[in-house]
Amino acid sequence: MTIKLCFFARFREKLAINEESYTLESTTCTVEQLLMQLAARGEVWSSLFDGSQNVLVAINQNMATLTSSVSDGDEVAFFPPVTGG
Amino acid sequence: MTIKLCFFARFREKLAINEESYTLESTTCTVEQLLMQLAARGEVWSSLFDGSQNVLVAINQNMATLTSSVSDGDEVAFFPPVTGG
Amino acid sequence: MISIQHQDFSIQDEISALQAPNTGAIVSFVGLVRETASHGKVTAIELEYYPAMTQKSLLDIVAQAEQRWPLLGVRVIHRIGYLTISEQIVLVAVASQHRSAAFEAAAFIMDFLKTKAPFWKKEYINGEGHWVDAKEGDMVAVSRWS
Amino acid sequence: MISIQHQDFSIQDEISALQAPNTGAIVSFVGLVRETASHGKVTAIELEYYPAMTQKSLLDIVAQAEQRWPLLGVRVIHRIGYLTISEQIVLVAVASQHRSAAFEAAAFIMDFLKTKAPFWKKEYINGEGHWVDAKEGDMVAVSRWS
Repeated sequence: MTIKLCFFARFREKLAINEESYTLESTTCTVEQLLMQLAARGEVWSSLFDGSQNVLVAINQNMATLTSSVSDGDEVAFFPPVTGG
Repeated sequence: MTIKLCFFARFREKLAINEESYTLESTTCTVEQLLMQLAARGEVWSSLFDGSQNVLVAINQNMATLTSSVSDGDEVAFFPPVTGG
Repeated sequence: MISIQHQDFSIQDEISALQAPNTGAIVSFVGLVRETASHGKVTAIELEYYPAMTQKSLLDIVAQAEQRWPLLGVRVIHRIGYLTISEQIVLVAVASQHRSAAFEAAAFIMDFLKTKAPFWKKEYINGEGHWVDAKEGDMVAVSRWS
Repeated sequence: MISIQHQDFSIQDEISALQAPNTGAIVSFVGLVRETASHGKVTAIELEYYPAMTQKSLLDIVAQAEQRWPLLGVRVIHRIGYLTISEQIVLVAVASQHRSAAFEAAAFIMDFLKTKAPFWKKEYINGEGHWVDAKEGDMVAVSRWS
């Protein structure tokens, strides 16, 4: 399946990327599995997604949890805790 | 002693008076005694000050209670519960 | 800091005047003349006050708020006289570094103003004036701060 | 009801737009760019957001407030981009018949906005940008509504 990944704020800056198209072999996966795959890219990816940082995840613009499942065509966004207002 | 009486809102209207100079024989009295004297004037005075109505009293622009004492030269105001804002 | 006046006010001007480099939050309350009363459709109100006492009473309310919360500025404007539907009656605006102090202090000032400041409201319904009765709920609201 | 925009706003215009014959109370919150940060003097901020999600998230926050309180109108404006000291960042204005609903709903919306709406703030100190860390206190504030 192919999904769209989006990164915001500190994450966007550290990864030097705001979005990418991402293809997985499986037809579905959990947010936790996706985070592990991203962390496995190493270096800055590992530092952001190895569980040491507070990462919020939204699937199709709704907040998700580690056990939420990701499907083909989804937009999955990663960002730090919000600080607006 | 001579004091100044002030009346506001519903009281001012019902009594058809907004202030008056009032002379008492005593050199001091309590708010309660003063209310009784005003009620003793009869008719509308009695209906407002006989204790059946909620009357707020201020002495020299500070809220007073039934036991507060009134002295020569004081400004004593009578009014219903406030309804501004 | 406190004004009792006939003329209307601009909320934007009053709030802008409270802006200082350290101000992070400004909470404001505006009270308006409302059409609905318990006994009919209100077309206007008239506000009476006790000139010698009202200013003093509001200063005291604001001083109490300033003792309870770290405030950077407070503005209170209360109009008097004859006002028609949807006109602004009162403004309470409170500035602070953070929002919780501003929210709480503004609610506190309004609760005290509603029960302690000598203003009286007369509502006009079908051209006839009716003095408004004090609300039980306002006494309950003010008691939560003690 | 909800705007996410670069340009500034007039609090008076927004509050006046909420006035209806039954409106008795309008509570507004304005958040401003504040000079003081934990690690220096802020000269400006930059606000990033998630276009596809932020509007949706604010609509959801407002819908929750409307379920909890009898509101007559809600206006939320959040600015984005580069803002300097004392500039207005956010406006939340809530209209209702009585003041308690307006005060509570405005505080509720701000608490949720601060913890759930996807906005991120970068503070400029001596010309260098620092992403702001989320505040523990904001998580505590939002938890009081559950």
